Amino acid sequence: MPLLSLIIFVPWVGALLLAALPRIGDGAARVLTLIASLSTLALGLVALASFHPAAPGFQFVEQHDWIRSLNVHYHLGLDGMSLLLVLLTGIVSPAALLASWKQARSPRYFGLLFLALQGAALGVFLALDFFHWFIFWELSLVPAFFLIKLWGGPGAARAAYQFFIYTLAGSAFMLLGFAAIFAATGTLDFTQLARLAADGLLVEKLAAVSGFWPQAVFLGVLLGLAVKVPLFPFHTWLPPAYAEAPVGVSMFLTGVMSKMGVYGFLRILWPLFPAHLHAASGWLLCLALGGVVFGAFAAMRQTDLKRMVAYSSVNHLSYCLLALFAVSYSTGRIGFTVPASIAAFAGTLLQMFNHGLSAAALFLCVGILESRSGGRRGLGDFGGVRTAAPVFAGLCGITMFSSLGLPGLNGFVGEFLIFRGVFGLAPCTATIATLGLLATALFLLTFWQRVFHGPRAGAASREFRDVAGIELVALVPLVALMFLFGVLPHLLTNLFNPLVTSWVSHINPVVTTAQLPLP
Amino acid sequence: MTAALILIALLILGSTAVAMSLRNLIHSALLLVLSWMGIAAFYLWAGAEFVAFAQVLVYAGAVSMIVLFAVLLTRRSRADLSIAPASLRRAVAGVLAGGATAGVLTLAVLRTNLQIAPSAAPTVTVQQLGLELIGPQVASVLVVGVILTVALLGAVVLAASDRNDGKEDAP
Amino acid sequence: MTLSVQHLWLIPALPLLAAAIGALTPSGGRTLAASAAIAAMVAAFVLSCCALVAALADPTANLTYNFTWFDLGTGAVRLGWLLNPLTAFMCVMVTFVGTLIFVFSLGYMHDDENFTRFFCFLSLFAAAMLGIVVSNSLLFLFVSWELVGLASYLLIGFWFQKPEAAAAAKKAFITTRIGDLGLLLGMVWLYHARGTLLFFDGGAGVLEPASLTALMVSTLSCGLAVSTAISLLIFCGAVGKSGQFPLHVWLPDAMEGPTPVSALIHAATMVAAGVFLIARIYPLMEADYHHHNLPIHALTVVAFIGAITALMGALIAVAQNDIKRVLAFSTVSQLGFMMLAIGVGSWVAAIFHLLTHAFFKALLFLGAGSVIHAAHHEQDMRKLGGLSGPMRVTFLTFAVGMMALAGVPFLFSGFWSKEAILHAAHAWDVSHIPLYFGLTAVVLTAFYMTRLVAETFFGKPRSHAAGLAHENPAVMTVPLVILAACAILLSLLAWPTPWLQHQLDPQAHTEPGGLSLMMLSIVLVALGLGAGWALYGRLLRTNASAPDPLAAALPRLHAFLAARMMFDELYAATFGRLSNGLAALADGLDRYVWGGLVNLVARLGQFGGLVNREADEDGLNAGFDAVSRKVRSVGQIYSRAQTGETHGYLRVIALGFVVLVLLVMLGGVR
Amino acid sequence: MNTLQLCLLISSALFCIGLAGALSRTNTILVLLGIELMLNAANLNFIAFWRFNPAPLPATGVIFVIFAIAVAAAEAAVGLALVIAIYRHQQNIRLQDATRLKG
Repeated sequence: MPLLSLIIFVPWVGALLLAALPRIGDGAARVLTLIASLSTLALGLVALASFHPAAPGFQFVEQHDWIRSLNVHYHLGLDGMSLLLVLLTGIVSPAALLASWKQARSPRYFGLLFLALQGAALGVFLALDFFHWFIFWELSLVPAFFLIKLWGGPGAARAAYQFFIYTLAGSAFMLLGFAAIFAATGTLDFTQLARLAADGLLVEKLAAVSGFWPQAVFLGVLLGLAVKVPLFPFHTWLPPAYAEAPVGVSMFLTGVMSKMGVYGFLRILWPLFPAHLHAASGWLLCLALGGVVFGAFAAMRQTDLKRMVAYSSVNHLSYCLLALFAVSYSTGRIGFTVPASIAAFAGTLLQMFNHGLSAAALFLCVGILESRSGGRRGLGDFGGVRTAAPVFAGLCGITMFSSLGLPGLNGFVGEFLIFRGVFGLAPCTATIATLGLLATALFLLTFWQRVFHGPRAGAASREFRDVAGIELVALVPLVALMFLFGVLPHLLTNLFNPLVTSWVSHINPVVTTAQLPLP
Repeated sequence: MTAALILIALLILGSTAVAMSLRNLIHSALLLVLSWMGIAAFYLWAGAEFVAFAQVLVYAGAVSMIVLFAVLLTRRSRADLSIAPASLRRAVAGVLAGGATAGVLTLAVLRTNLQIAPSAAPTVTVQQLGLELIGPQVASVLVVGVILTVALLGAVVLAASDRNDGKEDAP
Repeated sequence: MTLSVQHLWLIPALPLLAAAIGALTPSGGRTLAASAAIAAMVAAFVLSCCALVAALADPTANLTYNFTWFDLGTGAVRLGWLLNPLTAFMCVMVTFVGTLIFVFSLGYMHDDENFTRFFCFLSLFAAAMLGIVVSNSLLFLFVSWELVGLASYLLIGFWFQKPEAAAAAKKAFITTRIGDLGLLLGMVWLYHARGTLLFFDGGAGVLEPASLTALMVSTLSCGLAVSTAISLLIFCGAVGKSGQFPLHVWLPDAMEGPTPVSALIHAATMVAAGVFLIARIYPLMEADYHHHNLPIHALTVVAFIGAITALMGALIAVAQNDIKRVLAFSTVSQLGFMMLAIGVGSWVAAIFHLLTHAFFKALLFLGAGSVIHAAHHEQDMRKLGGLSGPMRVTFLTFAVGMMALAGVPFLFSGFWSKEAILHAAHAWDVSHIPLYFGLTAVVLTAFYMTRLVAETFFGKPRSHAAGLAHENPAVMTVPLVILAACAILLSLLAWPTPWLQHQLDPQAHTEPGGLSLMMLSIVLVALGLGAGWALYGRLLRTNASAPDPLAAALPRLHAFLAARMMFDELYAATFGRLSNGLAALADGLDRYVWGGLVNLVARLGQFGGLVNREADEDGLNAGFDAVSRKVRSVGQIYSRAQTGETHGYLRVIALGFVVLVLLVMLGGVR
Repeated sequence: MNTLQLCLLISSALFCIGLAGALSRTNTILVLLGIELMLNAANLNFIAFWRFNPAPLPATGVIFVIFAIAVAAAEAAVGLALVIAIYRHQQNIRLQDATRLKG
């Protein structure tokens, strides 16, 4: 059974069905969308059941000739990292749909675009050939653009254009980079390219064309991924896009799409250009640190709750990059140790997953607030919500503390491992990065205090419904998973332990001894 | 061998030339059927039986029927069937162009040193053809199938009578 | 009956279970939530006693049970439980005091609409604290540590409708988190250096000799031993949690929570955690002590921070009017004493003081709560007064607590634990400054406690609420009586034989406490008591607005102390402004610099388009227009050939073909 | 002159007859038939070359002719449908009258 193809294409089939049924009722369209979206979780669990973490390489591989003249294969594969992200998509997408359940305006088109987006994201996580990887990567932009523009808030059009153009510009550089790689090596398969890179042949072949090419290609790919993650200071598209998007789309954007960039870093940039990454990692480390610190402090300053959560996303994702760059930075230097690198990578993967859960849930909470206040979501538009809606306050509080990295909830383990790794590899960086932790606590607690505590004010001074029904169905599983993965992180770590170990064992110190200066 | 070829050639060329110059459209069409049969005979002579049968089926059978239908559908009276050849100028110009082309082609054929196979005619069985068609040529077969379908649909759409056509297209 | 170390997790698990029950109980299920919480605490107390029996069977042994939490790469992250006398004594104290506070809360919170949630949070608080105590891993300790922070946040902000309570909760969380960041870094460093965070692991733990030697031997570029650096970082956590200078600012504000919470925070759980942590990792703190080439020793820092805190807390307490705030600053001061004790090398004295302090501080807070409850939430002691009559039990028990805290000799436990600390400080060979600070604090403690009792209980009621006060029901007074009894009986642990000392640390040499020092401290206590009585007992204020005699004598100093030495203002002016500035900077960078850059690029693109258009219109297009007009006219000529006549086309094609073939044949174009 | 050349000459003649017919007649149907004849002439060439090729590829010419016949049939169908459409439009099928598409 072509499991991975099913995972990717079932949402698209759902989208096609919706497209083919123009007279479908609103309710039926919603249910159909939800079922198609839930398929990812179901199939992801099937993959989980027969997944062997200890087996090396990719599993459930599907490889077929596609365009023989271009040496393009239809190549799908799944390893621990992909599985983690597929499961995350499976969890976040239905929750996002449920969050947008009350979406009044044409749920059929909404569902159609959403499913297209979901399938594209899954394709990015499973594709192993740049050709269709890039197709999926770009295809994910189109539905996201329309979802933001058509269903978003008042500033949505501008935000959507900014999002689209910015990320498209980034990926254009990446495309050029890969065109160069193809011209030099004749293949676009990630595994083959990684093997070439491990033997040092990739850079050699690129350099054979022109001495400037390896650097240019590296920078192009880096730029494309950095915009997507986003790496500070390429993040300015993110806050408006996340803030203006409808709540479900914000959840998907932050929960799944922001992982695509980190995934790209781990799947493409790092395996293909270890030496260049190493050479640039000093600067990149500073940028990631900037994201950690500035992201958190900028969030402190926001009065729009969604923008605040969006900045917290910048902060949290920068931790992932911080860990990766720290490993890259220290390879071949004195500070390098295997356990620290393993911890850094494991922390990155955990953080990717956990941030997906927490940030999506946080957006959901803000969305619920927004729905109660008639679309307003300023820090000053609320007060004393905890009195009015205690259950909601409790669930939102758990989400908030999870995002803040409280032990016992999911966020902690990842952040601890990242700090443990980064401290072992680049101690000063880790020390400065704790500022980010502090600022995160500051702005989240400020949010909590202003919105939930104090006397009832603003929107909460009128009638204010507690969470119920669909909202509860969307929020409670996320919260339950926060507890689950906070207490039992081995459910996740067992999936990628061998993978992470092999990554670290394949770090080739010889590659990094050649100090390649950036142009 | 050659004699048979010359006979076939005479049949083809003669019937065609007459068909092209007759006034009566029905007669022309019927003579063309004869010409197509002659071509089929040529195929048989050359050893391509399958093509010969296809020629008979498609041209002598199908195309001729369509032609006849078209002729019958596009006339208003019996007089329409006989069509005078166009102006002499046009006819002369046409024959001149055809003759020039013929001269050029004949020259080209005669001046080119063409080697021919000493051996007997290559044989190709229908089975071989079928294997070839669904094997290496399957994509082309599919494309041709699509073309035929589209052509059929297009023909139906074009020919389907629509009462409002005249009004809409009126300038 | 004993409790084996494998089952030690039951002690924190029971309150945690009760917390879960409380969380899931609807607000109507008061009885269920409260009974679950109290039953869990009682059960945990019984288990703790069993654990104590097990631990005392061999006081030198560190019984451990370690297990894998999750695999990481090829290794594993391991946690564990540790049972030794320190654990056991702490468990017993926390569960015992906790139980009494829980019972007291039954009465105190009786009218609160969020009764069930209160017990849920209390149980969580106790569970987290017990988690700290039983942990054999710094990681699990940290986990529980943060949960303590969470529980304190929830409880301090329990009356979250009050903006002050919400702000105080946030302040407590943030301030302690600043310290926790140090702890996190220290922990991460320790993990990195040793590859494990288990305290005891059959020779491989971080508190065992091999590890200590390794940590002590390696030094940083600045000359500091790694162990010193790690110790100091971990100490940051304790500074935050235990309200040490300079992170003590959250503790007085934490009074915004309900009084039983204050009792729990100040006596048994939160602030004790910091002292406990330092006592737990004492071998690590002490590792650099005998290494003389180092610029600084971790314990020295601890001792001075403790001494400063002890003196500062006592000084500020003198000028506070809120009954709970006085007690809060006295807690700060006493915690300073404990840190001082650890710093001068006697963690046993610190733990002894921690235990006795837990009892009498719980007693004092609950007594204050009793007063506040009776006086309809009037906390300003200038408006109280004359409560000794109507509130007999509260008064007597409170007096016991006050004398224990002030260190009235012989009968009260506080005296013995404080003596132990002073003796240790006296024996410290580095400096005597901590001793002098401590002695000053002793005088001040006796002074402000006398003032507190005198103003609250003596004289006439100075407000309507105080006049209506009457004794509380038994559910609130019985815990007071029990705690008062304990505050006295705990003296037996130290006298006539230093039993506790032997149990905790059998190898420790017991200092033959100089009699002169004991006499000195007795004199000082008497001095404090006398001064307090002279200023506040004899000249009882007659109404609430009468000026404070001390304020009249030293107005500026008093105002400074009353404003809590302006720490809040200082922090607001420095760190607060710094972080706001950083936030504004980050936001501004985003909005104007990065966003501006992006917009600039976009504008440049637009501008390019504009320039292009203009240039096109005037320059290029004019030429193009001319050319294209030409082309158009030529095209019109040529288009005449496009007659639409099919024959014509066909003819041209045929002739073209002929010409082409002729060209090829005749011209020899190949 | 060998047999192959003879065949080519025959097909050339057929082609030219078709061409002359298509050029000189005004009836659209006859023009179409002329074009069909030209196609047939091309087919004759295919078969001839296939038949007399010194190193014949198996069935290539035959396959080509089969496809050509298929396409020619499609063309005939569409062409005659067009004729009918034109007729309906301008009430005759004189080719020189159908010049509405001129540029």
